[in-house]
This record gives sequence, C-alpha cells and structure tokens, in this order.
Amino acid sequence: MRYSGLKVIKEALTGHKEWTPAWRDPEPQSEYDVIVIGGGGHGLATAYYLAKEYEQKRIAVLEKGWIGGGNVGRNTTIIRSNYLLDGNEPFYEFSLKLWEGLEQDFNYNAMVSQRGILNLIHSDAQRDAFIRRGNAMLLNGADAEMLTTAQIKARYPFLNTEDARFPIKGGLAQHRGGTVRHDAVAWGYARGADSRGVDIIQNCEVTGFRIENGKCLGVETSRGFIGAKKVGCAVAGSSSRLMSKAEMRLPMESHVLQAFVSEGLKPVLPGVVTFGAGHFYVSQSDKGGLVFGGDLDGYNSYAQRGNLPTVEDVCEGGMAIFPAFGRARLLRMWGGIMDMSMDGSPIIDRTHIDGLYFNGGWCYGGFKATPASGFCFAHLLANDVPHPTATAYRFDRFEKGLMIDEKGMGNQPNLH
Amino acid sequence: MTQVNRLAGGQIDRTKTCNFTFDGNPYAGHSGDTLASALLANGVRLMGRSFKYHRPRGVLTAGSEEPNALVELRGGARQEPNTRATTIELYDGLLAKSQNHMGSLRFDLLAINDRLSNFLTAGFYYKTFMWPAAFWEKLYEPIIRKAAGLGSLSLKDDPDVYDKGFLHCDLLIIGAGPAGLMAALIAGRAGADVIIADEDFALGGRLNSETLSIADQSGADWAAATIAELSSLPNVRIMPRTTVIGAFDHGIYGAVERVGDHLHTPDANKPRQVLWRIYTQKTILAAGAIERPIAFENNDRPGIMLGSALRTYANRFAVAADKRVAIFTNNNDGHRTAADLHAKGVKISAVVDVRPDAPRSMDYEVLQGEVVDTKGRLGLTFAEVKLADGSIRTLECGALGMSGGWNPNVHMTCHQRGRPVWNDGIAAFVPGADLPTGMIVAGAANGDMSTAGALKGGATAAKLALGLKGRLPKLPKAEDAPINLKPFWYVKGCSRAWLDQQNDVTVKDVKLSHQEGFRSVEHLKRYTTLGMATDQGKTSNMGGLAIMAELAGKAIPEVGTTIFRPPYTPTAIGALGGRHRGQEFHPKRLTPSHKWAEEHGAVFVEVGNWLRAQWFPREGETTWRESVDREVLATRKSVGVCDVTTLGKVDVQGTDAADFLNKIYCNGFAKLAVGKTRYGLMLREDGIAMDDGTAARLAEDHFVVTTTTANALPVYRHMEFVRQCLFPDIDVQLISTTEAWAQYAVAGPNSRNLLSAIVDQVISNEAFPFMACANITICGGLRARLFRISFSGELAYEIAVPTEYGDALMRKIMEVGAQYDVTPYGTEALGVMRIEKGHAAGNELNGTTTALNLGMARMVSKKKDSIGSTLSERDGLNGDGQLSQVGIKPVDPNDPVPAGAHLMDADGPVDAAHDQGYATSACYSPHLGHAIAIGFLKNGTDRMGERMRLVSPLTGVDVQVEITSAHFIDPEGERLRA
Amino acid sequence: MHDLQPVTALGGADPHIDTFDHITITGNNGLALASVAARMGHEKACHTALKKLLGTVPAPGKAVLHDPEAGFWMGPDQWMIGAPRETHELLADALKNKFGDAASVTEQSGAWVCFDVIGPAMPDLCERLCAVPIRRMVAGDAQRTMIHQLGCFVIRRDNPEHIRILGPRASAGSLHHALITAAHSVG
Amino acid sequence: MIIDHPLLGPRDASEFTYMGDAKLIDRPDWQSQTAAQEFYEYGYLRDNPAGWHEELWFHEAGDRSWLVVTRNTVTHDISKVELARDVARARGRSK
Repeated sequence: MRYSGLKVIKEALTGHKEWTPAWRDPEPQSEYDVIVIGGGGHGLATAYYLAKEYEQKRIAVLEKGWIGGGNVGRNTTIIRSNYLLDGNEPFYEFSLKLWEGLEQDFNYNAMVSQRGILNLIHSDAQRDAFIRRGNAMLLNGADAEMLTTAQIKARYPFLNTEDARFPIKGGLAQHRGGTVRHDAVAWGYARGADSRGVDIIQNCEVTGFRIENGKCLGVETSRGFIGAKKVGCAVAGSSSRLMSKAEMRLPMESHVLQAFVSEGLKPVLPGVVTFGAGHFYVSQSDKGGLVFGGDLDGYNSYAQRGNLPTVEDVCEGGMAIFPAFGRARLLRMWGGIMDMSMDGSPIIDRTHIDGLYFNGGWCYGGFKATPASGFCFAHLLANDVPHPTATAYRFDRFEKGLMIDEKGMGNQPNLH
Repeated sequence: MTQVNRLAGGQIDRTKTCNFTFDGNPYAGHSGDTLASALLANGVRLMGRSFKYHRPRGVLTAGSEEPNALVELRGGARQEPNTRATTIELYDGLLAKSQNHMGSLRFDLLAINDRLSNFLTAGFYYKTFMWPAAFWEKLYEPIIRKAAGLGSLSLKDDPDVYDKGFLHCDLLIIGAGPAGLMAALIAGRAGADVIIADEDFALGGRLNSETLSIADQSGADWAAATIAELSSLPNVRIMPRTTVIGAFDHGIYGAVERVGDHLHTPDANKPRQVLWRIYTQKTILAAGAIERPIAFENNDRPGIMLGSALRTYANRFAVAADKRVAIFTNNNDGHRTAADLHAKGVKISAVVDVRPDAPRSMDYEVLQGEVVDTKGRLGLTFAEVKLADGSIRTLECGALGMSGGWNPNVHMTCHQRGRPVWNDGIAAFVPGADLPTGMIVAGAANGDMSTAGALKGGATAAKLALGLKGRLPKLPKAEDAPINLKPFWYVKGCSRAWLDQQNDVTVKDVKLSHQEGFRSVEHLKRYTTLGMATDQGKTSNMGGLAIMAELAGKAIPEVGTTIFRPPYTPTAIGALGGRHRGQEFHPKRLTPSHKWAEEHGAVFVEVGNWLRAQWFPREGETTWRESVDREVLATRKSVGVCDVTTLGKVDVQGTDAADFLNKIYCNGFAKLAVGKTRYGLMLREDGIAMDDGTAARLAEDHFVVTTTTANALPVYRHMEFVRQCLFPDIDVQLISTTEAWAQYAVAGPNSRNLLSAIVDQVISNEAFPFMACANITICGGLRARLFRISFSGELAYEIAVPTEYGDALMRKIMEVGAQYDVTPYGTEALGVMRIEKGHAAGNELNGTTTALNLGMARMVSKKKDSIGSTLSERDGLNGDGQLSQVGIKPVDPNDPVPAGAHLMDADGPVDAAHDQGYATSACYSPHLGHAIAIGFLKNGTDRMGERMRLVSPLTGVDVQVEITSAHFIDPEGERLRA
Repeated sequence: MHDLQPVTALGGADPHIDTFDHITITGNNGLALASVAARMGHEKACHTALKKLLGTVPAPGKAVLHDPEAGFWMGPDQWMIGAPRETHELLADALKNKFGDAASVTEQSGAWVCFDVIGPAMPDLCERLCAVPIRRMVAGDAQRTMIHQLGCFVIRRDNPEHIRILGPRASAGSLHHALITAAHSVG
Repeated sequence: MIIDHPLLGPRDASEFTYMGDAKLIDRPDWQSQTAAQEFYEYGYLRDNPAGWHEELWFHEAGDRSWLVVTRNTVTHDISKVELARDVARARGRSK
C-alpha cells in the first residue's frame, strides 16, 4: 500500500477500513541468504537497502523484542554531518544526503526537518578547532557557516550572552543538520523492507551462532536454529554481549546515556543548539517538548537508566545558556545503551569468521548515521568489500594505530 | 461573581479570602483552596483545551495526575506554563491564564481540528505531507509546529533561585496518607531518623478527602493529631509540598520541595524550590492510588471527572462540581461518592452502575446500565444512559463522576526497571517483587484499598524496615470495606471515547493502532501518543492497555505496561539546575595577582576555570593587537612578567621518585642532577601525547612536576593510577601544589638584572645556568623557588612563593623592575612568544598527535619502560605520510595565516582528498612584522621552503604560504642560555 | 626579615566576617598547613612521629583537634597537619625535621582557604552545601567532599555548632559566595 | 550510586571518576616477545560483560584512592569494594 495525502482522505471518508499492518508478522523460515540481527534503525536500514539497492533476496531481521525499541527509539533525534576527520566526514555527509531524500524513498513521513544545528564557541582555542572542522566539512562537500554572536543572538534572543560564565564567542552552524522523528525512521525502514519481502521477526532472540570450521552457518534463536549464508550483527549497546557468543572481544564498552524531554511548550527553539562549555544540547520537537541531553553517566551499564548527578549536570548546562528554561518542567528522563568504541568511531567490517559481519561502535552518534550505516553495511554484506565512504571503519585499525579519534581522548570509551 | 458552588464544611480557611484572576476575570476563593477548587466553587468548569482537537477541557482529577486543567500561572518572567490547577495552592493575587487556544478559551478557532478529527487519526502525519519534498520544512511543518505545545514560556530569564541539598535518614516515607503516617508514627516512636514527604500542602492523603473515620475521630482529625505527634519528635522530618521524583541507585532519592510556590513571590534571597538528594537505608512507598476513568462516547466534557475528585472537592474543599451530579461506576466507590455528595445537599441525578448486583439506595436512584454519550458544548449538560433492557435514559447533570477502580501508584517501584504484576482482585497492576533496594510498599500503593488495610500496611512496613521486634501495636479501628468491582474499561461500540484526554487519544485510535500492526505496548504508545502527555498516562494508560489486550486476544498482564520513568511529576528545570547559573555556573579560580591585574585594567580570559589576564590595555591603545604587540616587544627588548600560577604542579617525593618519572615520561629522568630541570613529554598508554611540562629536581628524592593548565587534574589522576595500580610498591608520594605556590615568569634580557634585586642568592649565569632550579629566599628571607626555564625563548626565570605572598611579590617585581620598564604581559603575548619560538601547546597537543608529529620522536626512550612507548611503535603512527610540526609564513607578508586553515599543494585541487595538513596556532609576530603559524603537514620535516596554499573556505581565506621551521626566533637558543 | 605582606584568600589583610541571624562565617587566615605522607616501608616510624606530635594518629575520616598542632587524615598514609601561622610559619620545615626519612612533607599553607561556620543553623547550612551526613558527624570527624563543585574538607569541631571548611584557595571567592547564599537560604 | 569505600564507608559515586575494567591493572611486560600484541589487547579489547564487572574508580573528590569496585552492569548492585593498590599487589604487581 502506498501512503499519500489522498489515501488518508479516502480512508477518513470510508471509515479507515483499508489500513493494513505496516509490516507483516511472519514465522521465521529455516534458512535465509542474509540474516540481520537487530531490529533497530541500523538493522532495519540494512535490510531495506539490501533488498532495494543490492537486490538481495531471502532476508530476515531478527529482533529480540519489538522493533525500534533500542537506541533508535530513545535518542534525541539529531542529524548532522559536522565531523572533522577523513575517516568520518564523508560517511556522515553521505548519511545526511540519504536523510534528505529518505521519506520519498521509503514512502513514510519521518519528519526530516533541516532546521539547522549550532555549536557554540566559548574560547579562541575552540574557535580555531571549529574553523578547522568547518573547513573539513566544506572540503568534503558538506555545508558549514561560522556565525557571530550577534547573528546567533538574532536567532536565539533569550540565549544568555550577558551574564555567561563562559562567554559566547560565536558558533559553527550546519544549516542542513536538524532533527527527525526517531520512531518513524524505524517504522519507515521496516515498512519499506517488509514490502520488499524482508521477514521482520520480532520476539526472536539470538542465543548463539553456529560456527563450523571458521564459517558461520546460522544462528540459534529463542525460536530455533535459523540457517544463513551471511549473518550481519547490528545490535549497538548489546554488541559485546552478542559477539561474545562468537568468542570475540570487542574494542568497546557499553555505557548509559540519558536523554530528557520537557512538557510541551509553544515553539521557542528554531534549531538545535549545543553548549560548547557545558554538557548540554537541545532542540524542540514538533510536539513542543524540549528534547535535550548531555554527557554519559560514565560507567559501564546495560541498565537503560541513569542517575541523578548527570541529570543535574545537564540541567545546570541548560540553565547556564537558557535561563528562561527554569520554569519549563522536565517531563521524562530515560537511558539508552551506547556502544562506546575505543576511539569514538564505529566499525563496519567483516569478522575473522567467514559469513559473520559486524556493525557497531556508534557511541552516541548512531541515530544520524542510520541511513548510511544501513547502506554501507548492506554494501559490505552484498559485495564483501566496504562501501567507499566506510573504508576506515575496520576492526584492525587499533592494532595498526589508525584510530579515528574526533575528540582526541584516546582509548577510554567514556571520554568520547 | 460569587462562589455559587461552595458547600459547608471542608478544610479551607474561610477567614482568609484570596482574590485571584483567571483569564482576566476576578474571582475569590479561600486559603486552603487549590486554583481548581476555587474555580469550581465559582462555577467555572471550562479551564483549557486539549492538545490536538482543541476540545474544551475542565478538571478530571483533584491531584497531580491532572491531564486537563493546565494553566499558565503568574505573569511576566515568572510565567509558568502547563501548571496543574489541581495542585496550585491559592494565594491572594494569583494570576492564571488558560492556554492552547487561538482566540478566546470559549471560542477557540483551532477547534476546527475537532471537525477534521476523522482525518487526523493516530499517525496520519506519517502517511502524508511528503510531496513535494521541499514543502515539509517550508509549509507543513511550520503549520504543525505553530499548533504544537500547550503553554508558553515568557522567554525571560527565570528570576527565582533554586537550592540543592542533601539529607540522610534511616527511613524515607513517600506519601503521608494513612499508610505513610502510621509508618512514620511507629518508626518515629522507635527513634529512627525518619523523613516523611508528601507532594500535597496538606498532609493526610485521602483521609482529607473522605468522610471515613479512624477510631473515634474523622480521618482528617486523626491525620492532624498524628502529624502533631510526629512534629514533636526531633528524629522525624516532615516535608509537605515535597514530591519525591525518582528512586535512583542504592537508596538515593530525588525530591523537590516547593518552598515559595504558594507565595505571591518567594521571600528575598530564599529559593523558590529545593532539590533534595536523600540518602536512605530503607524506603516505604505509601504513594496511594489513582482512580481510573471509564471510556464512553464524549467522556471528555468539562464537568466529567473522577468520582474520587468529586469527593475531594466536596469534602476537603467544600465545593460541589455542579448542582446536579451523575455517577458512572463499576464498583462501590461510585456509591460512596453519591452518598457523600447527597449528604452535602448535592442533587444526585443517578448512579449508573454496570454491575447487576449494584447496591440500592434510599437517597438516590441507581440505574444498571452504561453511559453511552453526553452533551454540552463547553460543559456537560446531559448524559445518555443505556439501561440493562436496552432503553435509553437521559440524565440532566452538570458533573459526572467516573469510578472505574483504582490503580496503585507503582510508579517508583519501577524506576529501576522493576515490572509490576497483575492483581485480579482489584483488576490492577500492583508492585512486583523486583523493587529498588530497600523499598517496601504499603497501603493503596500496594493494593490495600481500605483504610484499615493502609494503617496495617504502614505499620507492618515500618516494623519490617527497621527490623523491629515484637508485635504490632494495636491499630485504631477504621473502615475495612471489601473490593467489589467488575472490570469495565470502555463502553462497547464507542469510538470517540477518550483515553488520553490531553493528547486526544480515543478508543478508535487504539483500534487503528492494532489494525496497522502497532500492537506492542511501546508501539501503541509511540504511534498514538497515548500516555505521552504531561501526566505520563497516569489516568489513561490502563484503559489503552485493556483495549489492546482485548483486541489482541490476550490478558492484560501479557500486554504489559510501558516503562515508568522519573520524574514522578514534571519537575522545574530550574530546580535541577540549582544555583549553578550565570557567573556561578562553575566556580572561578583566581590567580594570586588577580587583584593587582584588575587594578591595572587587565582583560581576563577563561582557562580551565581560571581567569587569566589576557592583556593589559594602556591608555591610547584601541585594539587588543596594539597591547599584545607592545607586551611582546617590551619583553623581548627588556623584561616582562606573567602570572603562570595556573600551570599544574605536583610534588613528587620518595626514594623512587626518579624511577617514577621515568615511567610517566617517555624521556629519561633517572640521571637528572639535583638542581636541574628537564622538559618532559607524557604519553597516554595508546602512545599519543598526553601532556608536557617540566620536572625540577630539588633533591635526590624530591621533584616538582608541572603540567599544562587544562590537564592538571587528569594528569594527577593518571599519576596516581600509575602509582597505585601499576606499581603499588613504588616509594613515591604525590600531592598537588598547584594552588600552594604563586608562580611568575620573568622573561627578557633584563630578567636576571631584575631578579637579582629580589633574590637573596647569586643568580649569575654561572651560578644559576639555563635549566637550573633551587630553593631560595627573597627580599631578605621569604622562602621561594627559582627555575631557569623559558617558554618565550628569552633569558627567563619562573619564581614561586607561597600563594599568600603572591600579590606582594607581583608588586615587588613591578616596583623593582620599574628601572627596566618591566611590562606585565598576558596570555596573548605569552601565546605569541611561544608560537614565535615554535613551542607546542594545547592546540598542538590535541589528543591525536604523537611525539613524532611534534618533532620529538627521538625523546621516546627505547631503553626503559614508560607509559605509551610500546603502542607508540604501531605502524600507523610511524613511517611515510605522518604529520609533522612545521612553521607557516605567508608569501605576501600582508596575508593572514589563520589557525584552522588547511594546507593544500600550491597547484593541486582544493578538496578533502588533497588535504596535506592544517594550521594549529597562529598570531601576528611583532618581531617579524607579519603573521605566522605553526601547524602539522604530511612529511613536513622534508618540505621546508615549499610553497603551498593555506585555505579556509569557512572564513574566506586562500593564501600562498611557505613552509618553514617552527622556530621563527633564535633557533639556536642563544638568548635563553645568555 | 623580608618585607612582603601576605594577603588573605579573599584579598586584603584582615579576615572576612559575615554575620547572619543564626550563622557567622569567618575567614580564618591564621593556619599554617603541611601534608605528611609516610614513605614506603617507614609507616611505623611515621605513625610514631604523628603520635608524638598529635597524641594519636588520625584514623580515616578523622581529625585530631590537638594544640598547637592539629591533624586530619587525607588519604591512605597521608595526613594534613595544621598549626597557628603566627608561631608556625615554617611548619613544613619543622615537620620535615621531625619526620626525617619516615615521611614526605609538603607545604600546603598557600593552597587552602579556611572558613569557620558557627551557629545554630550550621547543620541546615551544611545540608545545602554538601553530601556529608552533618547531623551524624561528631567532633573530630573530617570528610573531604564537594561544595559548589570544589573539593573541600569539612571538619566538625568541638563546639557542636561549629564546622571548619577548607577549600581550594584560588576559588575562595566562589566558595565564599556559596556559603553566603546557603546562609541566606537557611538564615 | 553509593560506593562503600573500604576506608571511608558509603560515599556518593559522584565523588569518583570512572576509568573502566580493572584488567587495566594487568599491564603487560614491555620486554615480552609479544609485547605489541599484548599491549594492543590490553589497551583496546574489553569483555564488557552484562553482569558482574570489576572496575576502577578514582576517589577524586575524596581521599585520592583508586578502588576496584565489583559492580553489576545490569542492576548496578555493588558486591565488593577494594583498594586498587591491594588488588594490584595481590595480582603480583610491585614496582
């Protein structure tokens, strides 16, 4: 079924009888050509592009719970491609370009809203670093603009520039950045994949891999063994847990990142703002909630919930730049499990086991990467060579000393 | 306007009248009222509009679970959107406005959405607004956004202040209803440190809302007497107006106390609210229960509310919601409401009970049947009842109470991912076994719905929590009615029957969600927005779950609940931010010469919480460059002084001190002579440069190590890690002395002359050569330290005295140095001189550069074990194509060479694929008369003299440059050895 | 003798005093401080010297409020010793003489700002500053904690209404501001 | 969270700075034949278990002790807290 305004009107006039499930609820088959483990954004996107761009058949997505229940359904919905390093920027810019045509591509309105993202600058050294970054973005074909404090103030008149502990000395803007309705991304990919024959199997937990003579033959699941020619893992925060079943240790730790939303408010924030001297970033959703976040809690966790000190730290940052938010109320806080890699950059690579592929290490940048991650992982699964924008995302980069460390924090995941 | 619906009795203070304004109209109520009760007393039922369809809304509840009666409270900078009228304590002069309407509240133009509701079903927006692609941002989204949100912020800075605090107790009791009060009484009498917190301003919970008695007194009187006794116990802290917002790990709870919200404005210097972090051994959750509504056609009109709310308004606030009230119930609670209201003289139109065995009454009519529709545009006028025989009966009523049973307040039992379990007896979820550490649940929150059950539950919980021995004390006699409830969630055949009244989610939407495959409870929530409103589904979720369960052919517990998340009720962001606002966001660190620098007009800059003098403008100087150029030239010509106290300092002592430095620095320290200083480069274990500084050997077993200002803390932490975790038997003692010593750089050809007049010892070049260090005295005996080190490339010293003498030393240097025209210089001049000298600093030590990149590859000793040396040898960090530090100067001396610009081949294309490197630090060199920069270039050491392009498309720079050595000045180092 | 005049952490020559209804906050400029850390293998000798100096070795979390030298535990095998500045300006040197090879001694006089907070509202004030269980602490309890993001020592003195707070000297102004605001809130 | 410090008793975890897996104590021998491989694994590979995890915390705003905390990464329960120095010695580290 194709969604459109006309279809909505027709159904409204005829009692909404023809709407069918957005995706089927199939029983797993005994074997597939490709199994993607993880029904999150990346897994569903992978399946979608495998079917659509790489014309693969017999594909299944296995999800232990309900699709979209991981980080794609619990992030702060920001998209951007304001990266610095060679290994990253082309990939994230590819992703942003995919976002720009996504809704028409998969026929689902995910509300991709390019309302711009702004990183505030508070010191000369920070300005130098942001100039270098902005130049890297432009040299890679992305957009970037350096804004003066006056330009910023014109857009955000209630920004605290008068009594700021860390004076605002301008900002690096990416106008093509913005926000997306996160759940709809999972649903859109799921619906698009399903309509191309992909089996999306919920409540099917992978409990092990069947590996013989260095080759992966399929997966053991809570619903029995399912054979596969190729198995791709895209389970974000659960990566270490899953890959340990193939006796792999990953360059990664799982950390909790909290996110927050306020009560619905009439529009005040046109774009996304990031506070460069505190741990705070914020945007406003189409429903009116201020959606904001900050730093990791900082300790290994699989608990999908955080603690009070981080909540306070984030709100302190918010009050420092937007003192008018004091009278808005925090409505809900939640946590997601981040697959924090050792250099803050992801891995899309084959493993040493034939037929077993890995996609993970997204840290807290996974959402914006969803389309390109799916596209590149599909490319790798289909062709056994990396997509041109994802060649640096290899397992062996740590052993070889080819880290992609945007923040320069080294091999301590919670600092990225 | 008079208080037409005010009844007799209640717990309001009729001696105190509070005048207030709602939507510009003046009203009067009493102290002890909420805004909601006062509005109802004045006959106002219409208080707001719903989110999507802009349907008229009145109060649904009498508590913090209210989804409908949300207002903008106060005006000006104190305007507070989405404030529940049901929790606003009335004060004289209160000002409130309704919200979310275009035009007036009565004639809201956006009510057109209600006419279009058939088009605006759950998730409709995912299926449309996609063509043409560019129209989303330009047309559709702006329209949607404009309609979004409920109340509005003033966008003025919040004028109130907020405190944070910390409390410790043996037992935290959440909720001061019968269970909580009884628990507090037992624990308090037993001598435990008890905190009892309740969100309400009046303690007692439902006891204040019911006509039930405890022992021989009314419930409210028993509560008052109990609170009086608790108040007399020094070990009990009673906290009204305090909402416990979340249960965090290991017995930590967040609680917000509203100190000033019931006042016209908070007292001067006092906070509006306090965020308490409560550390407790045990917790009793006695948070009560919330009544649930029933879904039927048009069940959302103003006047339709929970039956328990009708009782609260009547019994506690002495307010009838209307002169004529009908009740729709599936259990005995509806009859309790009818009896209470009848006793107060309110006309009961009828009690509609779905149960065939409903109790009869002499006082009012009881109908077996269901309410199937209602009428009344801005407020309820009639309810249509379908009787058991199928006939329709119309009831005239201005209020209708819904009693669908009660949901225990399990919220906080689930904050650590515990899941509630289903209890058939009360047809509701009750706390599961997986509770937060130390939590015990009592009373209605635990599913004990009678007063006697609550008292007993509270007493038992207290005994359990404190491990008290012996029997429970005799509890007062109280109501102990059994539950008689027929689960009933919605009237069959209804469609526009509201579940989530704020977000406009109806039974029809749940059905559509199921039809389209959004059947998991989380999908249901996200697709329909059920339970995502400001009440987080407290009154709506159960109905949605029950209907989804029925559609899916499952039992309710199989469908499960969504996850309960903090905060329990929405919490002001200001309270979570506390005092850390404006200038107090982070503490400031001031240098010992700060006062002196202020007196001399310094401009300050923030560096790692320090405020450092950036430059010292003099009269007649119109740009910062003039000041900085002057400071640089004066220093290089004669002598300058700069406060460098901010550099981290670590005192390293012990017999293994030299060995220790050998481990943390990549270069060697074992052979450094006493009285000498050496530059040290510290690597992270991954082989990347971490920090640099100097180590001065004051004695065989004593070094003073310096770090960069920004890295003082992480470097100290790293040193302790190496000492305690890697080499636990090493005899080294560490302590930070950053703030113990005031330290000044004195630089320039006259620095020795100047210092000779201060230092008591001889500091000739022979006696005190380059890189010497010593404990000295100055000015006739003050202990001090002297280091002959140079960041500027000049003959230079750093001199340190105990911090309390720092101000005096600065003044002394300026006084003594006058004859040499000593010039104070700030961080800008410091930066210029180090760039001229090619010294790496923070911009170069950016966490991705190696010793090799910095031109110090040979420093990494291969003869010893040091942190990072092994991993620094990886192939990817060595060999052809590595970046190395170079100098960059413009071919045309008038061109800029900005930091952050990228290096490209002179004739090649300008794009990412041809990027050769970048400029890290740049300045105008007054010494050379043109701009210079240092930066990193691929194979840079082999490219001296090469012409390249330096481009910064971001800032519009594209210039020809020449690659040079980074040592722009005195490359042989003759000056600093002079 | 040298002619350099010391200044207090808040600037000026005289201690700063702030008086509220139920609290007095006094800047205490009269302390000389030095840390003492036992050398590896010389822990016993260090303890002996400490005992001789203070009468007893301060246990973890404890201070010995002894005259003229007092001391509190800072970390494993590490203590802070304080004495009146008037009589003990060269405290570190004196201690080094007493401890010899048994300990590393580091002057700390300039590193800290000291405030004495006295009054019946002291526990209320403390509750708005830091997470120490102030009402459960007894005389001689010394805890390091965070006040306004600053690492501080909080020492409960003999007078039950008295606590002494040692904070980083460079942030004396910020710490003082935090104390004053809290005093307003509870005063 | 509360960390029950072996010397100081229960302290708010916000006084501590977190580093990661306590296996970081087991730094390889730089002179080993396979030092490069060992340091790579030491520096970069983690078990990252969902369950009990021995990890390093630094009492930054306290007594400056490094601690080894045994904590469950799913429930956040803490079962054991030791001084890292004692753990390091027990694992055979010296100087």
